[in-house]
Amino acid sequence: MATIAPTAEKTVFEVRLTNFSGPFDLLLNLISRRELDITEIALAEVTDEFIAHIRRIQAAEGEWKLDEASEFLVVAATLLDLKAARLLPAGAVEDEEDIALLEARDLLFARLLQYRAFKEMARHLAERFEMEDARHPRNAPLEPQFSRLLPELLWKHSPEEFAALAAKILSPRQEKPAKVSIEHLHAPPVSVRDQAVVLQNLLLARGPLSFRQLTEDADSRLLLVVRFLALLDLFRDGAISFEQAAPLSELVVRWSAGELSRPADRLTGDVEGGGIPEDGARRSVPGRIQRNGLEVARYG
Amino acid sequence: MDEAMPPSGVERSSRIEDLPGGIRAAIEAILVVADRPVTDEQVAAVLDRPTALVHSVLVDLQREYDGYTGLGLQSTEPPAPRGFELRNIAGGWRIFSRTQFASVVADFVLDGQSARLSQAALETLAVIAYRQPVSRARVSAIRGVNVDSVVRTLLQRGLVVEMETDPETGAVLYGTTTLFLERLGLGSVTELPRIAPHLPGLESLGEYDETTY
Amino acid sequence: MDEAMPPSGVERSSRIEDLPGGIRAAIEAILVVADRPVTDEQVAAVLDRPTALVHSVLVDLQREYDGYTGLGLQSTEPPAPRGFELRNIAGGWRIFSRTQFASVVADFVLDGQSARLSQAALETLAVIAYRQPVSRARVSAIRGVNVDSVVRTLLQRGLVVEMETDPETGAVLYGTTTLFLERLGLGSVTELPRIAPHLPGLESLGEYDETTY
Repeated sequence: MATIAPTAEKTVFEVRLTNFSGPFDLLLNLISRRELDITEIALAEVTDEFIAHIRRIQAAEGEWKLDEASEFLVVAATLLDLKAARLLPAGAVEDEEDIALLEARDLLFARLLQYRAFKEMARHLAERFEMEDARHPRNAPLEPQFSRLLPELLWKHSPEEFAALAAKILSPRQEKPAKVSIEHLHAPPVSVRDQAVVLQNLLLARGPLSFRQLTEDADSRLLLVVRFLALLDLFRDGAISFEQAAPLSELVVRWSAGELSRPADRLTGDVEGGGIPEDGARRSVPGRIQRNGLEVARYG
Repeated sequence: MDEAMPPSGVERSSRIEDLPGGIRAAIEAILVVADRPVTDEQVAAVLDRPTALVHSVLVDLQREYDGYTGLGLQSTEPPAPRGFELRNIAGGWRIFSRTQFASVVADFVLDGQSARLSQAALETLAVIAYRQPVSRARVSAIRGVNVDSVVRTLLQRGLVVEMETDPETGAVLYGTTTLFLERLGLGSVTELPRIAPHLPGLESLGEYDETTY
Repeated sequence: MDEAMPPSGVERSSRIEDLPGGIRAAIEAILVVADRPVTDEQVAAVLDRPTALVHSVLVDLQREYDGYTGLGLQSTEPPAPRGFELRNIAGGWRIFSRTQFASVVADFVLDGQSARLSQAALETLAVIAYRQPVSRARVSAIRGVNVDSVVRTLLQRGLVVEMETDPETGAVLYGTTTLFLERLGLGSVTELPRIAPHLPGLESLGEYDETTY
């Protein structure tokens, strides 16, 4: 498994395709087939192959299961992002999007490296299992002369007690909850688009407001940050204007577009709670990566 | 045994003798894991060797374990028997502890043995009672521990018995005995209190087991 | 261990060494009836001999079974291993059939235990083994795929178990079982090979997992 032999025939390879246990597995395989160092290569180089392969799996298997497909697509989208970045003129770097791309790449590298480590351990476990399966412990029944020496068995369980014991052992470790909570998987999503609508309504209803007033009901740091992002987006789209009487004085936000214009509808991309770093440092946000990726994927 | 031998047999034939220890060690490997007496014919069939050859190796091993080195008078060392012996009982061979050490072995066997079943034995018995006929592998899977030695204890106690062999996997399937029912004061297994109502979805779990094993 | 020794002990002491085969054979007699690994201390207690002496005899037996005759250069015969070996797993000794004869022995012990795990199952098992206690969501994040059905297979095989519930998220956390260790021939999880060398500077990646999924 460590070195993947070059495949002689296409048909053989296509059969093996269906056996990849996930997008990282496929990606690792592509990288090792091209004899590229995982830490040095530009992942963009294997993007086309990756896309081609998932197309072929799709063709071979007919239909994808949705969750399976999305896992491959997330990786494909990130790869396409990276490739798109390489195609741009070299001068066009250093804006926010490029930094997000670099961070996406680093994250992909890191997760790929981690996956590779566990894959290595899995190979090791397989070897141990095989080695141990080849040996069998001596397991002979007790010789009759000794079993006669065993003390008479004391038995004090009623059928009901015995049944209770059986029920305990045969039942799953825990009561399955009646309702599966998924709140632990994602912090409640706070959408830039929704918050833009909230801001729009506030500004239309109450007139010019300060940033402090616009965020006084924000009960989490996440909501605060998303309101701020929404303001930036609204400003970019010319829907609002800022007024500041003097340096460091309070910022007043005024709705400047028409009432019927709903610029908020043009905004996309949800920001999920876990994505905002606690320290507030500027880092890529999963929602962001995904949005870029999906857009690129649509054109690719 | 001659020209008519199938190719696969030939292949295997050449292999055993090339392994360190050869056919002698191969037979020892079988004897040491066998959980019941094995006959000359069984061993011969597994190794694909003539019964006469297998028999002579077995007799030779028996003598070696008893302390005959085969060096005859040249040997200056006194014959040192091993702590185990190979006995041929009713046509089947089995390794036993040597009789002279019976008192030592008895101390070891009875050490920690109590008149009560251990918790592990009880739990294993419960799984077998409610899932019979069931293989050791499946009981292991349910309990998350190897149950080989516990099942043997239950066999010795006469609480479970080998009922049949799974036609597909060849695994031995265990069930409970009349003695078990007597201890619980029941007339038959069907009188065991039902536990299914407390176990939602367990019936479908059974199917999983079959398919993944 | 001296003047205070009870009479029965003294009596026994003088006997074992006088028996043919001596303490060496006495230890073999115990090993051959043992149905689980036995420790130096257990054997020493049963024989009423010092643990160090018992340990050295056991190591000597292990070498002898592996084909070292102890005769050194004088011996003209090539070392011939026996068909069984003595292994020391997690401090306990137990007799096993020798690996080379696996194909021969397998015919006698088919119990459905050797069903192969899929690549996906192995990788999932590796993540759980090294990150336990760990939630399915986190294993999914590391492998990049949904692992629900694979985890169910591992649960059915008895290789992993639900250990606890994350107090914060309510997610079920999984860990490996004793059966897992036994199948690997390990005494404890700490005996697993270190993964750190394969994970250059990525120990902190755990934080990423949570945020990216």
